Amino acid sequence: MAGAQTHRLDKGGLIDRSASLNFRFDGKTFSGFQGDTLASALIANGVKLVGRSFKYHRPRGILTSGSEEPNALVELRTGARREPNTKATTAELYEGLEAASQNRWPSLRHDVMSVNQLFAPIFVAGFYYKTFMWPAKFWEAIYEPAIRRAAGLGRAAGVADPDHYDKAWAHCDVLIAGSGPAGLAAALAAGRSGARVILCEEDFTLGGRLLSDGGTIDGLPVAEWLSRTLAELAAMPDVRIMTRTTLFGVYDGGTYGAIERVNDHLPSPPEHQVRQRLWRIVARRCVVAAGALERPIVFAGNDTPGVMMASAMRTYIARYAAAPAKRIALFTNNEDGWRTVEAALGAGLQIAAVIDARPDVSAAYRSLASKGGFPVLHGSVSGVEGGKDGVRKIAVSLTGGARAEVEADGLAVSGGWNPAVGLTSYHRGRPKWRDDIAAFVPDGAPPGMVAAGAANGDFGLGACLSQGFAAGAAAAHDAGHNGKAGTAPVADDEAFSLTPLWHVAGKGKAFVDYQHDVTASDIELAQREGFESVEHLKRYTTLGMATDQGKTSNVAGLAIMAAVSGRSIPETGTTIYRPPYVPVAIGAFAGHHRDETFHATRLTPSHHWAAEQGAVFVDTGLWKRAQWYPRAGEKDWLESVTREVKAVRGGVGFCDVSTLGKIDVHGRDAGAFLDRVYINTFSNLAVGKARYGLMLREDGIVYDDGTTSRLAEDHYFLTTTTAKAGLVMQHLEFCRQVLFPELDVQLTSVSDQWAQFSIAGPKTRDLLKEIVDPAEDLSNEGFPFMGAREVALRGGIKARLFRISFSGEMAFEISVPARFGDAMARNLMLAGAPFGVTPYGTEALGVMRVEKGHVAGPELNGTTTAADLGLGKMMSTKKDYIGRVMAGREALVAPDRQVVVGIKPTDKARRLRSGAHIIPKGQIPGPGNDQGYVTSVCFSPTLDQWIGLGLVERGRERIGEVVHAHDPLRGEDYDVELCNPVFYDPDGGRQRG
Amino acid sequence: MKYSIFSLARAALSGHKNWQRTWRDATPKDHYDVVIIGGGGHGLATAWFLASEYGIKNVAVLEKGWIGSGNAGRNTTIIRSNYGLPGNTGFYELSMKLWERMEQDLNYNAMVSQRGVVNLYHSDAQRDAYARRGNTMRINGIDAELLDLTAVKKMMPFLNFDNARFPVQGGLLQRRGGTARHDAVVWGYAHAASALGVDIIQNCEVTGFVRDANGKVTGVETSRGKIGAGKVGMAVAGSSSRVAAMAGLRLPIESHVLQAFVSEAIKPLLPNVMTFGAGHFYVSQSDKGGLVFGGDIDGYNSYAQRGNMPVMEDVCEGGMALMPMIGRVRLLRQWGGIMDMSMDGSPIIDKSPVDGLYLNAGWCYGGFKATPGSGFVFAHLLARDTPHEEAAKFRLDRFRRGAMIDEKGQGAQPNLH
Amino acid sequence: MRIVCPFCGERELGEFTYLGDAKPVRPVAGASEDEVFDYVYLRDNVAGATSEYWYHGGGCRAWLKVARNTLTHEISSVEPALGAGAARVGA
Amino acid sequence: MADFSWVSRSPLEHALVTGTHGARGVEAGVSLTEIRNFDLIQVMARRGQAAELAKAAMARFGVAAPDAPKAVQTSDATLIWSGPDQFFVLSKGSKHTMQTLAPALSSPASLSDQSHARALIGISGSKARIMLAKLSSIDLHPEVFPIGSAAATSMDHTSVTLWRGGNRPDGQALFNLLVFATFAESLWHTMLDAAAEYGVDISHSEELA
Repeated sequence: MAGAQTHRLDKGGLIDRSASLNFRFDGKTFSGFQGDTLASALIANGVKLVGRSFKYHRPRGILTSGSEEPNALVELRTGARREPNTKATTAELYEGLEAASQNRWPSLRHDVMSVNQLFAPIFVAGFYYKTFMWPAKFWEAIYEPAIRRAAGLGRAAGVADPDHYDKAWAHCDVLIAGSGPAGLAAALAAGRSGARVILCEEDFTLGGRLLSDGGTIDGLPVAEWLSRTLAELAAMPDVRIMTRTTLFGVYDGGTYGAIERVNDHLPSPPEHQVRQRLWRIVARRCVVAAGALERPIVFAGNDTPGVMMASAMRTYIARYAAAPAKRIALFTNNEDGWRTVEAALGAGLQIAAVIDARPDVSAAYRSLASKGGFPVLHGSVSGVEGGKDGVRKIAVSLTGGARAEVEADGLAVSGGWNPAVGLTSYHRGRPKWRDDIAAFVPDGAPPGMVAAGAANGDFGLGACLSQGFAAGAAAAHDAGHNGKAGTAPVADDEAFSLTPLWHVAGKGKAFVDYQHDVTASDIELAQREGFESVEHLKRYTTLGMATDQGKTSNVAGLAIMAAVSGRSIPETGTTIYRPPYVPVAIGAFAGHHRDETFHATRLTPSHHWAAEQGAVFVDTGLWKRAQWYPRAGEKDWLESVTREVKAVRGGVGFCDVSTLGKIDVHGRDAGAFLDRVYINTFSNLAVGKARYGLMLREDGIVYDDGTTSRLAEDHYFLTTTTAKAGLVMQHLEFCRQVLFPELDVQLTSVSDQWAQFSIAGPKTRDLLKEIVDPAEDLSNEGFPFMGAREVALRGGIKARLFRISFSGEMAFEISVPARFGDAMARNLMLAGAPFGVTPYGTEALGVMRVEKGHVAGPELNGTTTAADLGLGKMMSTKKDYIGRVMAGREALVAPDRQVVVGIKPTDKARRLRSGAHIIPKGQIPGPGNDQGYVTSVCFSPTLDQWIGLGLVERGRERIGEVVHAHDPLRGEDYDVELCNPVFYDPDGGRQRG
Repeated sequence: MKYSIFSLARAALSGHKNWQRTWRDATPKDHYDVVIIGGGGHGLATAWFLASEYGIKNVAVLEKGWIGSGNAGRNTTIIRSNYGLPGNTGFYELSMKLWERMEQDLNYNAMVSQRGVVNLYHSDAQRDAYARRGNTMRINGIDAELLDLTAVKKMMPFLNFDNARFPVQGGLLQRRGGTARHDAVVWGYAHAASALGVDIIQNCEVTGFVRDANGKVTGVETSRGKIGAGKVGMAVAGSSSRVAAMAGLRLPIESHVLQAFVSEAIKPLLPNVMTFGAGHFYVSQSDKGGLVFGGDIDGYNSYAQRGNMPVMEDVCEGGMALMPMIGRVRLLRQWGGIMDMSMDGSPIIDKSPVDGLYLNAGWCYGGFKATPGSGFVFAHLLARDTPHEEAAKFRLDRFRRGAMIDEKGQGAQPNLH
Repeated sequence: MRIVCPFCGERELGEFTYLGDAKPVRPVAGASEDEVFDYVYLRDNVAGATSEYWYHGGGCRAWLKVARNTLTHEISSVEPALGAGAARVGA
Repeated sequence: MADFSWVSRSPLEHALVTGTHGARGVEAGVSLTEIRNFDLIQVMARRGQAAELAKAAMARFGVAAPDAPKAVQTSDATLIWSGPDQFFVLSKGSKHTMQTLAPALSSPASLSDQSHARALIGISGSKARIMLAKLSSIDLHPEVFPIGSAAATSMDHTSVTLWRGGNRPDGQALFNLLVFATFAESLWHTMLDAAAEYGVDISHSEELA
């Protein structure tokens, strides 16, 4: 059974006392209520020690009540859902929640690594740069592993995240960050004006500080005003309120990033639902009403559990009815901190004392003190006595030098407030300093964005409402909406008098960055060593680099740096603010793009037929292509592929080649256009003919190749390689629209319109005769090599037939409209059955192209010229074309270039491997004699040995030379002969036959 | 001040009151033998090698902001020498060898951690390309291993082997690759160079070149006044075009934004550096515990030092595809640097067409790993007026001659390198 | 970044592909190696206002000339390339 | 020698399973209907021929072809803008084919048959817009994307043509999507994933409504 909620207040709070929830922290069971955060529930149970710090493993308690929390980080959930570094202050309580403290061993109370504190005199900022250098090998072996184990915070699950994420877009006129008084007022004004509004609130309840601080708006108690306002907003159809949603970044063109924690408040997401959703919000205007963060004061012992931000303390009391302490002292330098005293007294808690660093305290609070019977001490806290179990005693240096002690079990601290300037500064804006509040405020913002209320440095409730309202109305107006906004909500402004105080000198460690254990003396040391720039300071000490992104530490840190370096705070400046505003799960940025849905999948028209045949598929770009079709009894891929090759060479086979890019080139100037993009000429291609074409990039290097046919006077059908299909389309559109706009050319991708099959082998014509209308003449005369025309098929559909060959066999490629692709495969099987037709995959295709010496991807590698590929003769000298001039540069026409050549091991039993390098025979391999490499290999069933292509220095002059294939990666060295790359039917008789 | 465990212990006893500045805060003199523009890793390393290897100590490094404020301070800290083309291979290995002795050279712990770099492959074609590259490395005396699937599984059992869109088939491993603490590299060179007499001058922006009647550069105009120089070297990657324009030069370079990311610190999860071969993602884990990762450049010219969401998403998609265990790890910080993207993806270290002005530019996104090597060969060029043999192919005129060093084969399209 | 395609309206960055500076003009046929080299390789690489080619490949496939500031990413104007929408020019 | 049967197979034939998908016990928030039998011809004006094409199209269809991102309903076809100087003619199968359109349009325009290059999906339901917001970056608010709006855009990095047809009889908006055939199955699965939480009603129809 759960322990009693010893620190739960009897009444009040926005918790649902009828919904009790059990949870576990470090294995111990507690109970809380619906509406609690893990932090508030721990507080209600009297838990003070919740974590250990990064470097010194110091015991730490809860410091804040929001996403700026540096200390109270836990591993939330267990198993595959374990989430390290989760802020207890924002984690919503649910039934069965499990959390564990982190960065401690064996337990939170007894952490062995806390011995680090003993070495604290050595472990100062930057100490590791000065040591661990000897002996050099010890770094990876000894020092670094030890440092790595000690560092880090929580443990990641280490197994795949079982939850789903998605991403979505939203659009609005006015985007509002924050649902405090300024945000709600902005939403009211913008919504009433007729604008489309999205309001994002990171909390699960709307209201911001209104939920904790109370007050009166429009003469109504805050709670009542809040419910009326929310009802009014809910009634506006174009106002969308998103809770549990943090606006974390602003990108160009009014695009904002937000993270919605859709189901983090449940043990796991319901079926079909995501854990979190990433929003890309497009907004014409944005009102940042993200409020301000109360800042600590740096003093010795300020990290003792029980020391808490004053505003957080009253949040726990007022909103969660949980008492962080029963006898509370307040250390403040401003008027606002006193509100915690009011809240505590109102909840029946004891005030031990108020330590106020200001010379004066207002009369109202002075009388509150006398009524409450607690002293007001003018001075500063100089030390804290206590430990794991919290604060016991507080040492005070009184103004004038005397000392005092205060007994208390909790210390509320208020050093003033820092506007949340993150969002407004993410476009590398630097905020400006305002002396009256001793804080940085936004100085400009990304286009379309404005800060209002506390986020703009105006902390009073009245100011927040009026500023927020005005900002919302103006934003709506700018977005073109001029409906009646009505009047702004009205409230009084509280007094805010502050005397800046950053650091109280004293004995003992005084923390600036709690999580990273950066102390005031670390900052002094950094200054001494020349790391005076705030960026150097950050990097040298790690100040502000913890999971709270410096929200509680940065300003104090640079104020201390300013003091020790004799500069003003604005002169010292801030570091660059970087998104995201709160840490965001990597899974959310990925959305559904993981596992098999990482990228889209393209399927060929005959895919499901091939799958029925048991094809093995290979990923080629986004495509799944049939790689080979294994048959029962075949022992490996090589056996299957060899069978397929033999079947083609000896009979007939077919292969789906629909993945080739296909482009319709129309227009009066289509031929002239192609002449400019190909190195060879197409304007003189006869209708009904196909031609192989090669295109270069403008730098003279080969870009792509393919066969292009002329189907009509003003219509060419261009094919590209599978890999370059989209890029060639883009390139051709560039040529058409930018380079040669004077030409009449229209381009359309028809890649998906046509299912295209290569049918190859000596019995191709026999097969085709079965399937093509008998009226079509397929004879060598009626349909010669490189012919291309439309034909009718039996059964009444039309196809395009191209007499082209990649395999070197008598071959055709046939195209049918894609929805007939599946039927085509089945019909080819049917028609070819008498001839032993064999479907073949990309491997067999590859084998035959290597046998035939055709270049492909490994040779078209972005560094080869047409001449390197043996295609230099195709380069027309009679016309201008893309890449012509640059192709003539001296190094691209040098005689010692690596060019395509055939390669075969002298030992026929030897396997050749791609990536082996070519070294002259008898030489020791070295950079000076590395003459090229093997680009493509295959086992050639035709030659009964491994063969390949390579790029070899002066290769074509060296046909017949025996060289060395050097493959140290695989421990192989063997002799190979450089040979004609066309291993098979070099005269081309078979494809023309 | 010599750093050692003893000096640290002594300092601890005195409350660390006796530490001196890591580098002297110099005020500019009227004239230096060599002025280096750019107080990043490359500029400072150049200065140190000029002083330590070439005996040229009357050197100033001018930095417009704080040292290391450019790409030296915003990168993903990876070091490796796994390049495949002549020109790059030897140079990056020279650099790797200098990394291996850096800390002893500089008396500064830059946390050079040789914990291995694995480039994963997902197709036969990619394997073949890595085989080619790995063999080039071996031929050049560089360590390289081709891992099969079993070896990858053993080394990185947490990758997605079960239901990946593009299953991992293996990888190319360079065990000597790894990471280094980027800021410490800058501070280490500053520390050591300053000790040899080099003036490191921060908050000193170069606003123009001083030229004599023949057009020779004889100094620089700066925000802290005119500074004379025997030679001026620029090492301002990201801003090379801007600085070169002051001398009337146009370069084969575009400036692009590259984003990088770090997660919250977590206990050790990733043993080595790895790159995904089927998407844009590479990652390592810092000693502090954060996953440091990145992907492709945003793809458009930019000096804004910040990027946009599509690339951020693309990178995280790659990460999740490769290892879905990082789904619940949170991205903590995102930043962007300006890359000097050259027209072939390889750097330029050469005399410029303007007498007296020397270029060190075009590092694309590979500048960090090159830091010591770049400093070494640039110092050589500045001292001897001839290129170091390992940088002999990084000439500016290689584009005109057609002798590009194009590892990716993308041609004169910088955003594709 | 969002680009207002003159044909489609405002669209998100992911629909577009960047090519580069729109200032260099492809030399006419017969130009020297030096001229073409300049066109292919040398860039002003301006920090500030530039004009660039972008391709709306994820949309209407128009090539666009985008006036953009490389320091701020702000876009001041977008116009179609000469041959995008060429059906409307005089034949 | 048997005549071969040429069974037309939709790119979604394998993936599409009629019935319900995703969340149960709720009224399906998204309805997905594949239309299988249609003709789709891309019409691209030749250089300088925009005015002639407009005239020819008016003569052929009785309405002006769209010259902005719109979809125009004619008595027997939908004309959908697909880019500068071009539009699609979508009709019931065999209604407007290459053969029937060429005489009227091929002088001022080039025609390209895309009937097999796309899958056509109708998307409706009370959650259609919110589901589409997961896939589409464009603003589908009724005032921004009213009936007759069209867009050449991308979903999940895949090029699509999206337009809003007339409302369904129950008053709900209907979005029509043309997706490249080889991407169709992949995008279909993505769409089902996106829609699962709302409950999906899946069907197909041979004929264009």
